[in-house]
Amino acid sequence: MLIRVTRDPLVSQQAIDAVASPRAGAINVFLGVVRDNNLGREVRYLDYEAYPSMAEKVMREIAEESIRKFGFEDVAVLHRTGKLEIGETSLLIAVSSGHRVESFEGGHWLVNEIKKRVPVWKKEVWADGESWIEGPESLGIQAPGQR
Amino acid sequence: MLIRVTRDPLVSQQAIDAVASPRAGAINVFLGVVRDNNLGREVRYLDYEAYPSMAEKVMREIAEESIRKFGFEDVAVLHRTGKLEIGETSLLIAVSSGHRVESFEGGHWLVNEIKKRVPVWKKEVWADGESWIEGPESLGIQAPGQR
Amino acid sequence: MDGMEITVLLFASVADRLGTRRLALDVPEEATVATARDLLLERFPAIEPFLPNLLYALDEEYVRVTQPLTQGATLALIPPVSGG
Amino acid sequence: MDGMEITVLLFASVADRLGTRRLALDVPEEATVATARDLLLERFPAIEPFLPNLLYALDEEYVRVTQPLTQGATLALIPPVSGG
Repeated sequence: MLIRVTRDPLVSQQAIDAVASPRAGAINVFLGVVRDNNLGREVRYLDYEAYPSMAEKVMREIAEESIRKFGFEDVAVLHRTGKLEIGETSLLIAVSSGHRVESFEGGHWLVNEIKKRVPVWKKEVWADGESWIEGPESLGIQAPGQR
Repeated sequence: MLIRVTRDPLVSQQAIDAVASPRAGAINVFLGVVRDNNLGREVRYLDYEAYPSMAEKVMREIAEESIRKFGFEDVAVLHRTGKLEIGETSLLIAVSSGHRVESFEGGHWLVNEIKKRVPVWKKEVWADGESWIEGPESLGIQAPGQR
Repeated sequence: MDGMEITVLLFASVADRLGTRRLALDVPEEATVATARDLLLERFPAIEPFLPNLLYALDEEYVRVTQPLTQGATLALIPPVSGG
Repeated sequence: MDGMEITVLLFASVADRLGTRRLALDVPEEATVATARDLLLERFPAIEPFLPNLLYALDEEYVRVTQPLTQGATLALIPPVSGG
């Protein structure tokens, strides 16, 4: 299992190699990429901040949960922090499984949970300002043990 | 759009680069990988045969259909032929889209359609024999215009 | 003698059984895919068990067996596919 | 004087508003997360609009506000996350 919060560029092949297994017939890889627009605003770049040690802990918990839930052979979750330009990868996940159905369904579940629970924040920087994104999607969070 | 049937090893980064777009917030990549077992039999290696020109034509049709259906920014579909060892990649697809939901749902649809419609065949080679796989899953095919 | 010649492509199990992946076939004027299929069965009886599961592609397009052939066309016999 | 000292970590919008990402906080014996939160609000009134949306993590674990603090613990104020 490869779990990492890093300021270095994320390389897909690293995640794929980490989940390789002779029993795997399917590998699903997801890249969250910096888009040039959000909610109608033109984005110049993003700045990601994390609580790195806790982020890795929560990423590992979610990865272990996904293995139990979807029977994955292995899982890799990497999140980048710092300044990210348009087109750069902020989130990289890879899952390996016997068959393709779980790889798609479980990969999707994994990304959703990471976006809900991992302590990482993104600041959007536009031509004329900037703002932390702590939007409605994030507000839906119900952390384990939270009231 | 990158569409290719080739005897050369498939490299994930090539598919990812092919679908990159400043408007993409999500890239989903799927690798079909040679597994060491199938239906309880131990597999030594696979041999893929294609009708290459038609396979590329059908892959392109499916890719174009997926763009209309899921609003992808771009799509890459590569299929390898020839002898493939355990762990090697036989099918590589990548899709880029604005958001993650379509990238997972549309990527899954794309793989299903490719497995149903593209003229490619796989021969399993075991320690004590070999057989073309033309199984029940494949029999469900209903090609466009077919009786 | 107003016949046509077409190319027939065979793949996977069918190609292995017949020992060839490509052959030229003379077909009569106004022949359809079904005509070609019946001629192949006559010439290669070993193809019989495969027929129920075959699809047909004419010039790289899946077609019905009622599709007319044309001079120089390529007819592919497509066993159930198993790519991916 | 039987108090404890904890470390408080701030992130994103909250850290920017308070101009710090890390501070030491003295809390009384038997303090809970809620005690710390109220002390922070007293010392940094600017934090008030953020409170309704915060979660709390104690030593890297999400906890309820009734969770007791311990000497030397690290309390993180977690604004709505937006990773991915």
